[in-house]
Amino acid sequence: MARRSPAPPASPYAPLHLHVPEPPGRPGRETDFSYLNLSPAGAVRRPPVDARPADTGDIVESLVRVLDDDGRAVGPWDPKAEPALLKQGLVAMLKTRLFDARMLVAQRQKKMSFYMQCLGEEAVAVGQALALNPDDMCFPTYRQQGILVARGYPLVDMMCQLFSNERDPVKGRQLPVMYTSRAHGFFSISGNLGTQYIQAVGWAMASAIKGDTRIASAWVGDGSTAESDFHSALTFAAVYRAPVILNIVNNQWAISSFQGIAGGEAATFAARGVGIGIASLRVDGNDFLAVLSASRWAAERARRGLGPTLVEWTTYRAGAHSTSDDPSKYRPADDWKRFPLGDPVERLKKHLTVLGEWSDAEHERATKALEAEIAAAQKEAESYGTLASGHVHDASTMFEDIYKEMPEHLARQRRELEG
Amino acid sequence: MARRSPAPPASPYAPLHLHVPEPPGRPGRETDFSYLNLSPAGAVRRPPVDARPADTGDIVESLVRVLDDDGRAVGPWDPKAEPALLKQGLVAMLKTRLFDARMLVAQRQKKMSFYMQCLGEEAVAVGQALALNPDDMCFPTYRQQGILVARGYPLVDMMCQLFSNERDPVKGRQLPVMYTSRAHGFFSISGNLGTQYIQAVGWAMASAIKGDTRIASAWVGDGSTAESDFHSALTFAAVYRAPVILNIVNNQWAISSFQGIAGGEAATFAARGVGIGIASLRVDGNDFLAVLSASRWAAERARRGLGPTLVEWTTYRAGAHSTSDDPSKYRPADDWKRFPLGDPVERLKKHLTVLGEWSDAEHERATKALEAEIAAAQKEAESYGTLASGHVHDASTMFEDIYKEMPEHLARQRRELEG
Amino acid sequence: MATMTMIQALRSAMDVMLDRDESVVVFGEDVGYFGGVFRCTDGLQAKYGTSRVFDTPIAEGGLVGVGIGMGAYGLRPVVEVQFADYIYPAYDQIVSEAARIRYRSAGDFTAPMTIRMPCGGGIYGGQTHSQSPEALFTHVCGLRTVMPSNPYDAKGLLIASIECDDPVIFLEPKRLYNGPFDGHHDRPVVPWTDHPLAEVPEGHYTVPLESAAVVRPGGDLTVLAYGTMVWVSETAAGETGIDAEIIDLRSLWPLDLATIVASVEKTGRCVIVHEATRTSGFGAELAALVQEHCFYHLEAPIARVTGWDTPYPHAQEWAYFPGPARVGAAFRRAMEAQ
Amino acid sequence: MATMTMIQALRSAMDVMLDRDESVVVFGEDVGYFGGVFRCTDGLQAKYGTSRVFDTPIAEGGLVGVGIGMGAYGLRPVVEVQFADYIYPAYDQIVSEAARIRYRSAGDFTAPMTIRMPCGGGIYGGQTHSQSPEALFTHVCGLRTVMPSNPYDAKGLLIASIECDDPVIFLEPKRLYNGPFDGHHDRPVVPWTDHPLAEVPEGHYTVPLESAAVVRPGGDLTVLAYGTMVWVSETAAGETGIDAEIIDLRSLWPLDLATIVASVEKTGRCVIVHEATRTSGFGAELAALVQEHCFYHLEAPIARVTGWDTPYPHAQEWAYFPGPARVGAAFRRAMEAQ
Ligand SMILES: Cc1ncc(C[n+]2csc(CCOP(=O)(O)OP(=O)(O)O)c2C)c(N)n1
Ligand SMILES: Cc1ncc(C[n+]2csc(CCOP(=O)(O)OP(=O)(O)O)c2C)c(N)n1
Ligand SMILES: [Mg+2]
Ligand SMILES: [Mg+2]
Repeated sequence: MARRSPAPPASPYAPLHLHVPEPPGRPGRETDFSYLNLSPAGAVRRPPVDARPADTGDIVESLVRVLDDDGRAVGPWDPKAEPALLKQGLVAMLKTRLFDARMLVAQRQKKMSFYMQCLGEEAVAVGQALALNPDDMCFPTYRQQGILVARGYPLVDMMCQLFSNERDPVKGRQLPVMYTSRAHGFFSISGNLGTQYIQAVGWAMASAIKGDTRIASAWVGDGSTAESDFHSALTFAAVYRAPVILNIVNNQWAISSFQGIAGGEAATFAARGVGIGIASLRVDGNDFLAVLSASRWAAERARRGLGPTLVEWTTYRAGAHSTSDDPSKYRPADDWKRFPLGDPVERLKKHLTVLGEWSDAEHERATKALEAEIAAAQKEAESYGTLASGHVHDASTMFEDIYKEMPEHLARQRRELEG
Repeated sequence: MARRSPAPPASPYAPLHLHVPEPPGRPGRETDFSYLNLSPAGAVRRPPVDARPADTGDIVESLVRVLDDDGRAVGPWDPKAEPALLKQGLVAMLKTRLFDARMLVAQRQKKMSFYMQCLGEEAVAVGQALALNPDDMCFPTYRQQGILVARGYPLVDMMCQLFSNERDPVKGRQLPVMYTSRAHGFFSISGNLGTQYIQAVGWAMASAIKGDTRIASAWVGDGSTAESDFHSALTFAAVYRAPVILNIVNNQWAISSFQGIAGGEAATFAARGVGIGIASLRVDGNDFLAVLSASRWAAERARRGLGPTLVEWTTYRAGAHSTSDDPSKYRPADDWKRFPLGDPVERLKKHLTVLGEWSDAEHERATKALEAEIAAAQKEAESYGTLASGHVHDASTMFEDIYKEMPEHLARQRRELEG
Repeated sequence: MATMTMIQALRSAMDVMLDRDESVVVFGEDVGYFGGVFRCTDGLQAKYGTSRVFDTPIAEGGLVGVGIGMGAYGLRPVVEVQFADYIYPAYDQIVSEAARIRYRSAGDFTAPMTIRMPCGGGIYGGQTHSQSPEALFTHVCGLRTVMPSNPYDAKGLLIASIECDDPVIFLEPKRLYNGPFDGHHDRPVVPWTDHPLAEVPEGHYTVPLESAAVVRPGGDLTVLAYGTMVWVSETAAGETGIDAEIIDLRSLWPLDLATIVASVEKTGRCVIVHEATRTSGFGAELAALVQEHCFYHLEAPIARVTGWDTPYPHAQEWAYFPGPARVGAAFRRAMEAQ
Repeated sequence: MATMTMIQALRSAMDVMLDRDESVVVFGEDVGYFGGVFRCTDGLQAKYGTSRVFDTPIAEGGLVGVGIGMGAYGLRPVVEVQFADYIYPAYDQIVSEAARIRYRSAGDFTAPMTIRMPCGGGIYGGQTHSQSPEALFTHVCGLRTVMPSNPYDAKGLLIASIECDDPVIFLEPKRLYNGPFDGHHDRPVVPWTDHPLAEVPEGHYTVPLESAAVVRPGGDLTVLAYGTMVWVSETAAGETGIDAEIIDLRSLWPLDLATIVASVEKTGRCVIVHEATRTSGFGAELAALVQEHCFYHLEAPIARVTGWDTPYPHAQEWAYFPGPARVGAAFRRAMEAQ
């Protein structure tokens, strides 16, 4: 009894069909990574910081890279950073990774309800944090915990948020990983994708309105660029030349959907910026030196009143989307190992080793020390409770912070709850 | 008692400031139209219809034009159209203009509550209509009445909508100019800006899903490109290679705000398309031949399964935004006279005259005939009533068409109204 | 003191606040150079410069979104949405963000923003220039929703809203912009001139949020109304001769429930009047609250007189609008019930 | 007949309709290859191909917008929004477009689309994975809002929705996806297996829209509930021993008012239960309607047991959730009042 539609009218043209992008790899079928369209390290020019947006049109089609396969820094984007800064970056990346690993275990032990790691993407958040001033404001997604780590936000506070315990800075109101810290220039993470992108532009506009010198750093994932706030953000940033860095973390995946579904097949995400009059770069996000260097270029533009910069960071989501996800259902299991841009921690480690500033032994020592620090923090945090243990903020706190002052109807409802 | 904020912290950088785009002309100060960045007629190359989106990157920075100052068709975009078709276009444009003029008067006579003309922009709607098949679906804004006129929708029906009278096809529910006609491939106009753009993409996707050969034509103004549906439309069109023409009518103004406020200062609107992987053109919208030719190029791409095309039409809103607007408050009074791309009707008339296919006398005759036709239509339409005369659809019809079948609560409310 | 229309009163509120508080900024579509399609911001850009008063792209989600970011920075944005009917593209930023930022960050960040928008019908605006979406905001915890009915309240409530640290949805009944409106569309238009409620101080003052006004004391029944419907209810009271106690809610949510309860306990009858569509309109909440708090005092069912559950039509506008005849009939039915 | 979870029942409804009607298409974020984060569309792409079942960009406004355009073409799109909490970016397309296209074009164009979304809490989802936004849709004329509470209804209502020519908001209480839930979160999870309401025909059938179900007849008081709260209300009835007549509304709007009125006229008492925040929630409309239609039969104030007027918290989830204790207490208060 199927209803069949009538045949289309005769036409000299063949019937149309719907194109649905497919990833270049699926479980059981190895990914062909040639779509990434890589440039050799050092090959891409570095425009002057006062370049016109249209003059970055070639860069969005290539890939800014500094570290070559031998771990050497090459080309015009070499940030010529002090080894001390690079070591700081390496340690922050390592710390982020070890923290993630430990929290994943804690989640499996049901000490928290949920977790999201940033495995494989540590360089973008940490590298940019080290290129910014501490009072610049970041508007992150759930995958930039590296910013907090790099800026020295206490691990215990992070964990208290994760455990939703009595010292959770957001009082058990948000899912784990939804951090906030105004003091560390880290805007409250939203569960709704993309919303913070336009807010970052607003913060940057406010800074310009007030004649401040602070700038904003906005973050979004490849998948979330399809949301409408992405477009608002680019439009407002371009129109008012807002002092903001518009970061797109292209980790190739949005839960189960490949970046082609977000519109990465026909143009790079960086090209979106040029199309709306924003200077834009496409950068190897697993190359700490490239991240530092491109972030500095963008920050310098913003601070000199030259307007926004959009940066697409090419990286790879090495782990599951979240603890609720199972990526083996939709992509090859060994994808990350085959990802041509490798592991950001290993690459920076190699570079520092080549420079003679680091060694396996040093790495081992640092790892041990960080693990101990994290374990100690966890011990302390757990002493304030976990979701499982039920030591959480009192239920009555639920009625606070809805308004600045509690209106009568909420006071009444609180009494009703207390009963 | 003003609260002053503390001085920003010391910084090696100068204080930031907010850039707010200003139009290059204001009442009392002549517009400098050099910002339009015109190309000479015939100067811009015509890529093959299967060009890759990125290969149109140069065209969005120039301006496709066919008619030169002497009224001759030159260069690769010359559509080589039959004179009969051009005359059809000229008459449709003229008819649209005369219709607008007469309806403006009727509005001043309070026969309708509101009116919007398309003076100066007639070529884009009429030219595209003549490049499409009659069963292709248009998703217009309130300024594409030219499509209805070109497709032969009865003037009386248009007027009945305008007069909100007893034969108003939308039963008095919508403001004047909010036409609809599925039979003429003209989607119901929305009062909400931009919403139809993504719907057009959906219609085109449906056509592809069904293996049809019909395509969609989407319309939006320069100002409305800032709305989020514009971004959704470009994203979905690019991802699924939808058979759709994405038209942007850049008439330089959005009520009182100049196209720079919509983001036209740092990049052309056509560039948005290239940034997201859509083949894009920037075209003289007052050059009927260019409109016809570019529309055909875009339609051919769509019909051959090559995906969407975005076209920015450069034109000028010669009249007030609507009958509620007074443009002398925000732009020079003689702006249109000085607009370098002139008047589309005059330009096509000149071309046909140069070809020996038209003359002033012919023009005079056509004008008279059209005026008589419009007057007759108005007489008939007024015989069915006007808003002022109170001959409108019965109030009880208000409860119909909310749902396919009227639910109980609406039947109850209708009884309540009827008392 | 000066005589002001509602438009002038709103402009004066913004003027006062721009002058007093450097953190106040005003923006929206056409609000800068042109001064707004209803002229509410006329002259403010010339006075305070383009950094404090400016035009925005046509992107309601965008302008609310930047307002939230500015609030996080420490500014107090006052944004105009050209018509309430165009607020929906901003709905996500309002509901998911502005209303929740204080809560989800436990006070670390806030969004002290005022979102102004003309609402309501009566100007032949059709379905996209006539809506009253207040119920879509009163359901959202963390928001304040306010609607003035006269110039004095408009200025005082707008200043209170701008000074408030919570996000405020500020609805302006456009049919009242230039004069009170008794609900009889066929009678000559009356300007605000000489109306006592158009006597407005030039300087700073506030009308407190969460406070309703008893605009007509009476003993027969209680009328809950706001915006244009306050005037229509007064007309209906006059025309029916029923001694209605009319309460202008002014702040829809959070609400001055005490004033309502005291009145209904006195009169035992309650009629709710609003212009928005009925189902799940704010009148539903008012009816639920009144019967919860005054059940044993009620002598008649609480009645709602509202717009029909249809889009606001264009040609049939006055059949949709709950005018004095329908309101008066509801008064009479409420009095007859026992 | 087969035993199905709610997920399987929903999938079966889409399967049946994809098979019967070539104009049905299914899409949304992660619904294609992967089969949806809750697996509701698992296997459908493999069976019907990428032109009929596909992944979309993360753009809720976009996917509803293309759905409207497809509807105008003549398709019947069934779209999934990953969580009801993420519907707001699509709110403009739903309210200004889907709900009004038939009206504003006088039937020339329609939007026969079904928008599915998981709603409600109880899975520690926090403030952005727990919301119940039904009242934001019941206020919008032109929409139908539906919420099933068991696998049988889920399939029958979803088929009815897909076949319906009006746009339907189809809310799926995610806490019921894998089993009925008595409201006691500390007790072992119960699967749908062996539950009579999990007996679902494999083929085509419908549960009519606008029809409520009396899921527990009783004489003491009337309970109006939907979704998860139907189960919680049954628990409360059992635990209090009060002979409640529990009505599962199923179709929230348009509503089966007759069934409600008949019950309240019989019992004289009414308790309304929903998970959404209270103020301007759908319970307000129900309370307003019941007192309008049954005023003279009411022996006690109509009570509302709802989520508090706060965002859905994460750690304090069960203090927010209106569980059997709170519902039972409301039953008792309603019985005590006189
Ligand atoms: C508005 C909204 N829609 C959908 C979701 C559900 N969701 C959470 S994360 C995610 C994928 C995001 O992908 P991407 O932006 O690439 O970021 P990534 O996870 O890769 O870092 C989705 C669809 C959401 N949180 N908010
Ligand atoms: C969502 C929405 N926001 C605002 C408006 C009010 N408005 C109507 S037309 C208009 C200007 C549109 O300018 P543009 O897109 O350039 O089209 P044009 O009028 O120039 O043809 C505005 C702001 C609206 N109708 N809808
Ligand atoms: Mg991603
Ligand atoms: Mg325009």
